[in-house]
Amino acid sequence: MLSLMIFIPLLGMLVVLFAIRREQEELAKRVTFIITLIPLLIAVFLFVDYDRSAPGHQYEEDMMWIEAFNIRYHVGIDGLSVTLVLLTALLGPICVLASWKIDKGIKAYLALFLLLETGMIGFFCALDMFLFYVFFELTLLPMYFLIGIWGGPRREYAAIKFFLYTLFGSVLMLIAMIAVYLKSGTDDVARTFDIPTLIELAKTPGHALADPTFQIWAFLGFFIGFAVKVPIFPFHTWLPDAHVEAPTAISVILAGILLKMGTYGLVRVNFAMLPEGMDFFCNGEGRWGNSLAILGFINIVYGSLCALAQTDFKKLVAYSSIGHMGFVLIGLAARNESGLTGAILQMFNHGVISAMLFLLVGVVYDRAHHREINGFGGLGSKMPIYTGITTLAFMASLGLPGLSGFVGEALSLLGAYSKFKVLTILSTAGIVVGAAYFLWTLQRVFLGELNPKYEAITEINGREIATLVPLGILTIVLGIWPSIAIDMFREAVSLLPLVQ
Amino acid sequence: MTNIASIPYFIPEIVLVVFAVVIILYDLGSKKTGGNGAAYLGLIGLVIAVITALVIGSEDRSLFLGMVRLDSFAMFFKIIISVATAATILFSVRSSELDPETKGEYYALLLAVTLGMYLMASSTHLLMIYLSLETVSLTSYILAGFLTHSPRSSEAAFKYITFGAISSGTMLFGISLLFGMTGTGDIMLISSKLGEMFSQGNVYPLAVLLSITFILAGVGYKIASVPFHMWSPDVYEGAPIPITAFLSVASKAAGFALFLRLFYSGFKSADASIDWSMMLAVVSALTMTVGNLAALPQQNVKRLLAYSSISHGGFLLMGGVLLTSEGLQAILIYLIIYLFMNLGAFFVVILIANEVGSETIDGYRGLVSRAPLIAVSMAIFLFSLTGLPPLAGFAGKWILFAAVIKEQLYWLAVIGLLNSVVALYYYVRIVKAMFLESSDDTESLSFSPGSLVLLLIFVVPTLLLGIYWNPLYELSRASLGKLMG
Amino acid sequence: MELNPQELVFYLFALLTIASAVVVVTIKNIVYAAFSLMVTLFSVAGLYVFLQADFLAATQVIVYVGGILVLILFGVMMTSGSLDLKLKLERGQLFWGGVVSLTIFGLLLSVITNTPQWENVDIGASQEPTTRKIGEMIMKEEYLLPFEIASILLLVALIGAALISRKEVRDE
Amino acid sequence: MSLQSYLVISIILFSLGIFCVLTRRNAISILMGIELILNSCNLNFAAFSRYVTPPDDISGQIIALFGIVLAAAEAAVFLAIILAIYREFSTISPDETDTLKG
Amino acid sequence: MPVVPLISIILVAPLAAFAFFGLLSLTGRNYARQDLVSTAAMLVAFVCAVLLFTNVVADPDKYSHDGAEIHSLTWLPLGSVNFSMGFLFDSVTSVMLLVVTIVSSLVHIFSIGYMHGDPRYPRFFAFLSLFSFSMLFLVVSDNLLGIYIGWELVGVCSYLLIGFWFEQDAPANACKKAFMTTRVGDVGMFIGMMMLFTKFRTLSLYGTDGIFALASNLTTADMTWLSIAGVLIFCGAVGKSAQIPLHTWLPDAMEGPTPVSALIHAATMVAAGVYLTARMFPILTADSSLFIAYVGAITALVAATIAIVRFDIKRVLAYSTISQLGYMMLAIGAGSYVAGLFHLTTHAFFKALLFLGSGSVIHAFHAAHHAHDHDHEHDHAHGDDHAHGDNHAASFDSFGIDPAQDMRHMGGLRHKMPITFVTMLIATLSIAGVPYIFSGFWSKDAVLVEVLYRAISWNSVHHYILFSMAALAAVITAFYMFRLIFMTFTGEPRNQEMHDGAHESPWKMAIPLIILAVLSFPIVNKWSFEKYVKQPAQPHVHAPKHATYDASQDVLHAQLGLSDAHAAEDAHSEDAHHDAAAGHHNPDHDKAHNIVVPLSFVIVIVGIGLSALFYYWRKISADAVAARLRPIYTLLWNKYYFDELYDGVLVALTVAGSKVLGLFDLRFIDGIVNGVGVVVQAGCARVSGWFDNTFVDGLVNLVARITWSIGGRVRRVQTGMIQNYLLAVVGGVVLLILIFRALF
Repeated sequence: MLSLMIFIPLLGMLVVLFAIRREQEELAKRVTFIITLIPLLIAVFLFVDYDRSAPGHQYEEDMMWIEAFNIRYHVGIDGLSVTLVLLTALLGPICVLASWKIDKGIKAYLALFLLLETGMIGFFCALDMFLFYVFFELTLLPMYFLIGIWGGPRREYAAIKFFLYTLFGSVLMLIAMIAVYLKSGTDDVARTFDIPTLIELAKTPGHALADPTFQIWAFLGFFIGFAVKVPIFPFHTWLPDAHVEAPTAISVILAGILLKMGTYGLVRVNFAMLPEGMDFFCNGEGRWGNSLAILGFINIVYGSLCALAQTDFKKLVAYSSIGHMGFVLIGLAARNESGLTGAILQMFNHGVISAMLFLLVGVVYDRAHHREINGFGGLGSKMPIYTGITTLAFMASLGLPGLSGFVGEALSLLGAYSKFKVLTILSTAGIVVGAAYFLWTLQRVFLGELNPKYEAITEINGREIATLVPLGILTIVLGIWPSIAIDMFREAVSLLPLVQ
Repeated sequence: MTNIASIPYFIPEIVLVVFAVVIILYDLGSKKTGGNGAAYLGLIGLVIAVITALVIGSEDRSLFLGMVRLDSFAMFFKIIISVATAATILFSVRSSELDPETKGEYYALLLAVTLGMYLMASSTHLLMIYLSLETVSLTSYILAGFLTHSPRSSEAAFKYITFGAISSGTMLFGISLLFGMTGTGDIMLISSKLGEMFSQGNVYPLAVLLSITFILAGVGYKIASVPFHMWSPDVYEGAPIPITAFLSVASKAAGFALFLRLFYSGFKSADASIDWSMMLAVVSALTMTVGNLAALPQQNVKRLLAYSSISHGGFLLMGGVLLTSEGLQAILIYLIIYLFMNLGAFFVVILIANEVGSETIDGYRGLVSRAPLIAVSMAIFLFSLTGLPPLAGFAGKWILFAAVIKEQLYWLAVIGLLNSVVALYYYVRIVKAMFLESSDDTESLSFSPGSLVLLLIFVVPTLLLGIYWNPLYELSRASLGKLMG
Repeated sequence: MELNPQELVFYLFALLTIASAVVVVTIKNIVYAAFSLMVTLFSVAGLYVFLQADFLAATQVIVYVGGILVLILFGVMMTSGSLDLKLKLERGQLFWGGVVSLTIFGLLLSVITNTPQWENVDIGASQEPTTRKIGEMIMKEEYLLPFEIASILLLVALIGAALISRKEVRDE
Repeated sequence: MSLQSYLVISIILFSLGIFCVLTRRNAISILMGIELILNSCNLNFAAFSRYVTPPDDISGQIIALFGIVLAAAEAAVFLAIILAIYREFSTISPDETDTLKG
Repeated sequence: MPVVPLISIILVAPLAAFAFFGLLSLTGRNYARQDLVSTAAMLVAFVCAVLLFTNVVADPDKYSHDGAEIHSLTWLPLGSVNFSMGFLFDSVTSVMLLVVTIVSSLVHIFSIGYMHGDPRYPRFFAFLSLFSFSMLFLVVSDNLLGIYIGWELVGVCSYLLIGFWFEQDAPANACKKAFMTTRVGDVGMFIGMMMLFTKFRTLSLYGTDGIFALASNLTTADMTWLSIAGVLIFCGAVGKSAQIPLHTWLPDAMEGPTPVSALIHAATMVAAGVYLTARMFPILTADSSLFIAYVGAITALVAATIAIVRFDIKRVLAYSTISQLGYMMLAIGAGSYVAGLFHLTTHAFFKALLFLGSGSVIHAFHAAHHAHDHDHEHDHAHGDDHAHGDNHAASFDSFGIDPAQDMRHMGGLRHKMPITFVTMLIATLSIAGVPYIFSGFWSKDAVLVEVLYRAISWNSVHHYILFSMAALAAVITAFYMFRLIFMTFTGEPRNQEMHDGAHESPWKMAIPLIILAVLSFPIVNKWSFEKYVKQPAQPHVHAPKHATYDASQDVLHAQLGLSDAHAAEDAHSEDAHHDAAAGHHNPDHDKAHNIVVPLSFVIVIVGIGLSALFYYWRKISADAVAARLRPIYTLLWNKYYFDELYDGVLVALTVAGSKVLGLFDLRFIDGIVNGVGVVVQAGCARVSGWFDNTFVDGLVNLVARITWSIGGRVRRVQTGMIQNYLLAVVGGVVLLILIFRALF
């Protein structure tokens, strides 16, 4: 089941590449759309069928891959991954729809997109560390090309920057990963990459993996790898560039999924597997005890302030992502139920909301061919539906209760407050600033007198609405009844080494 | 084993010599007709040599009264070298650089250099080592300067030979000192003598250090490690592209074979007083860093790949640092993978040089629209060279780093991996030119089906070995044989 | 200090070797350098005689003086067309070259004086002329393979040198 | 006439050879430097053969013999290449054959 | 009557009305009669609210205690910690439901007339519905999280409705300012919630493991903590109820349509802050109570003084609202929950009436305006008078005020608009506190009595001061409210053109006025209110004379106090606030009452008399007094420079920051004028944006550049000259040897 979901896009890539002629652009788009629906169906099925009360992984598939290093093809999902898989699968068809207007080399675009989807779904399903890393890296290549070929004017710079940053992070992660592998056994006792096994070993007193010093270093290695992806200050500067230059659908994927890969990794590896390392950086004591929370705080405030300074619509949204990922971090740092639940929920919700935001930016960019916030004005009267949806998305993003963004943020902060009082209070500044930049943007773009240049601007069309509505519904539904999501991963959270 | 008894086990080498001579004779006879007969003869010779080698097997034997050794380690390298030579022959056939009139000698020389490399992989006597090294070197000088009417080629040959002569002279001096201390040229005996000397304290460590470092100069220049690397960018740039490919792969592989044999079975016993590991680690770190940094600003793709191959030499050396079987295995595996990806990249360079007539990055602009298959293949090779999963380069990198980290050389691993980030940057410059930029010239390029098939021969392993590389591991373990004692 | 004639001759050769080598390295005129090299090579051959390596000495004279030196002189002549034979010396390179060479010399001196294997070695008994023995070792014993390989090497060098020189012929 | 006296000559030759190779601005002089180096090596082998190895073991001498042969081969190729250089660049100064760099 | 279904209907009805609109909009169409949908929904809600009220009437004993009936279910089950959501039903809720549904229904009806012809007519009603839903949700929530959710939702609705006419800059600015300012307060509230949650592991208020029960067990050691938490929660109320210093948004919010001002910015949303403070009553400590009381009193006085000099009819009312909200806060801070809520209720009706009345006037004037072919939209595009920062007399002219709202254009309207005049007069009499006949008297009297009673019984200087401020504010209130009436309805028309065009509003607008006028009489009277609403215990407030804190008594109190307020009263009969709820048999209380009632007469007479002297009989020239008292007048005119203070600090900061950065930009100054708060953040943000680009990115780029330049250097080593290479080789060998010789 999982393998099917992972590799169908890959198969689809081959179909698109080899079975469709270059001229048949419409066909290619339709085929891709249908292909991306399959993982979505599977993901929905998994979401429904997943046994919420059982802890641990389900739908596992496990077989030997590379015997020499005891590398296995081991996939499985728990509640945490299933939500993210669902998000990925959902954004798949939406992004294909959002890419409908691309006119240059659509076949290659779609093929790369499908490859990307395989990487992302695979990453969330992988239970073997090696496999995990392979999928992690697998997303790099298509992303590079997707930004680099189909991006904006500074696409080359943005693409290589993204690539270099991520690779930088992942090589450190590679070292940590190898070290963990080597420590997991000896020449006599088989070593392993199996994540569940490693988690158990790391808890076993006296085992080499449980050594705090080792865990701290390993933690750092993994952390930097994921931090670049999240991105955590000061590794974040690739993000505004990449987001701004990427085509709309790719920004959606970047913000919606790729950033989550970082935080997912933090939960899966740093949190679950390296509790001692985590403890060192999050226990609130000693020189390093506040590190993670401080980073979260910086992300929140710094990202928000930067967002406020932007005049490029897309860049603003990009920086807002940095801010919002800060809530995830600070929630993780809290290491308690509400913090962690909040963090995970925020991951999912931010995926949905930021996807909406980027889609919305794309809509207006398609019409006005620029994104300068000050260059609009008064669009509210010409594009009421668009304005309405944007307002919804903005409100969700600035954490309006009743919409999904709030629950994650609030839980993260509630959880964090019990550990890091001052930092959490300072972080709430992000809530105010968040409101400030969104409202200011709303004002500059939609309110006020209509900019005469846009007298003839057209309202959002059906296809675009179709990409936004599912996300909007999710935003509202999860805002009202977040338990739908929380039920999924409550057991998964309870298995993590929580500290009350 | 006596001389006469050894001959049956020496058939592959003899085959090479015979075919070299046959090619020259054939060439004399068919001077006017041109064609690629000589090339195919060379290929046949190689195939026969490999087949006979496989038939003979790799049971551990010392041949010619201890001059050379037939073991699985040598066998491994012989096959690698043969594949590289075969590829070079095929490349040469498709290269428009070479003068068809002198192709006969060219292929004969290629077989001769292959013979030299075979011997490098199997020599166990200092004299044989020097001889085989010189055979390879002299032939390489000639091959590098093979192009008529090309100042670059002549300059390359000149620099190569000057550099090579000094290095091998230094090496010979080192050999003489070692001979003077131990009274023998057999590296096994040297090993035991050195061990004896060190254990008795009857030794002047500087003398050992100095002589081995001098010998390292000869080996280091073959594998282009810092500070013996400086010839390689110039020579790679000036030499005909097939030869560049050949030098970057086969010559390097042979150099590593020699290096490993010397250090693993010869000098290891001198380990007691001198931290070879540290020395090699420093050299390795320097090599990859220098190679990568210098590659950054290059515009000429050949030169860029030259620097990249220097840095890959550094990577490989990292495995040699450890003096453990994991490290050795990693080198062997990396070599196989490197063989495919690097040769593949050079083949693309040849094709582009033929069709576009340019060796600079600018010549690759917009390649994806002109020749998508070539561009995609090149991207695969380059990303594999960077070491990105799921390409073969990653598997190689992975095994190497696993070995390094196992020995707790974290600093080396960090340097190595940071280097791979730097490497990404310059590889991506080519990718960028191919995919992200557009050229004024948009007509699509056509390539012969043969070229494309040949390209696939390199692409497929680069992809497959990234996904499943267990067999490589098994093969490398088998190839280590008794080398580690 | 009493010197026996044998030693006197030895030191004469030694001095000659070194002095002529110094000339090779320093003299500006390349033709003089070539001739000075000839003296060095002869003296080294003389030293071989003192080491009771008669065959080696003969080979040295024949191959070096008869072959290599002639080649070098040919080279000098053939490349003298536009080249001023005066050698240029560049200061930085000269300085660093000197430093490096001296350092190497120092290191090597330290090595030869300190290596225990080379201290107070007895000089072996006078040997038979070595020619026969060398022949046997090369043709029958362990040096057969190197001999064969060397012959291939020479062949390759021959072909190669011809090939590269032949370019010139085709040029015209 | 101890072993050391031969070795001293040898290392002086070697150092001079290195110096020659590094400093002379003429390809042929470089070749001469290389010959000095090779001679020093051969002298070493011959000396060790006489002093260190057993009297009936003359392998040192044989190695020196091979050294001479190889030197000859190398010199031949070297000179051929020098001629080629001269043809292309009209000079044999190593300083001026520097089109490949960077 | 079943509580849960009825509350559900109350919530669902307006929400459905909004959802109907929202879903339909996606197709690009609107239902033209959204007004009927929304109004019907509101009437349904009203009916349900009335039905629910019968429960209270039927069983006052049960429902008069706060948190009487709770129906909650788990909303966020996290495992060991759970967040629940639920309905709370008690007399306070019931009263609030009634108030909200009544006012909302009437505003809906009024809007049918008032908003007629607006291009976004359906949208207006949809937003009203959404607001009503949010407000009702806030009121019925049984836990802090739910209150917070409703809290923010009403904020958003307020944002949407203030900015309803977003094409003009003033509403666009005002809505943002409103949202931002209240959000600052909300963050405080959220921090307070975090504190409570961390301590008690729950956000539920009632029940044995609710916050109140757990908080009552706290000891003296925790009092500071609890005070801080209380003040932080109160911060939310400061923002929402426009208390000083976060009051500046409310006058600006008058840029919204007048019905919105009536509903949101007079009757309901701004009162939510009072409601919240009242709900949190049991955890207020002596310190936090005093803080609240002072904030309330200062707000009441300051806002009243500002109102004196306004000419914009809606702004006068806005400041009046702020002032009255201050009264409510004062009451709660002074320990009288009942008085606060009572004033809330009465105020909701008469202030809604005032706004609707003013809306009626504005409507009339707009109509007139249109008749004279003026484009009002253009004229009041710069309604935000503070933004210009002019404080000299010349600019006191009509500059910046919508002529249709400028009282100086009005006068003599009583004949033209009799219904409006009469109903507004009633409301004014009520707010001025004309004794006995009007509800406003009763509630204001209650507040004053309670404050004075605390002062007397605790002999507290603080409360004497608070009382004086409140009394003074009452005088001023009477003064400026009658100023409004006199300037608008009496005398001669000052702008004949507009006057001629004005006419009485249609019945759709008149009926709500009349109904509200009726409600401004003491229909809601003190005795009935006190019968149904009982004050909860405040375990941590003690009269100052109990200097030594008796912990054991406190525990007892806590155990009894929450289960049975009466028992608590017995246990602490000295605790004055219980007496207020129980009756008037306390001598101190009677004393206070005896002082306040006569005082009220004085207040009303002085206030109205002065006003009449100035504006009716015109015995004193207001301009002359203004000229005499120029500094004070200027101060008041500029609203104590609050906006300028905020802006000025920001300007200074921004300019300094910009200079440091060398990024000084004229647009900053323009930007600063655009709005409070946003600009300084923009300044900081630009700094950090710059920092991001220059420093963080720069650092990385620097690394890249260094790498690159090393690459270049390494490359330059490759000179192309072979002897350099040779030197490197030989030198390298030597170096290697030397290094390793040295090291090993």
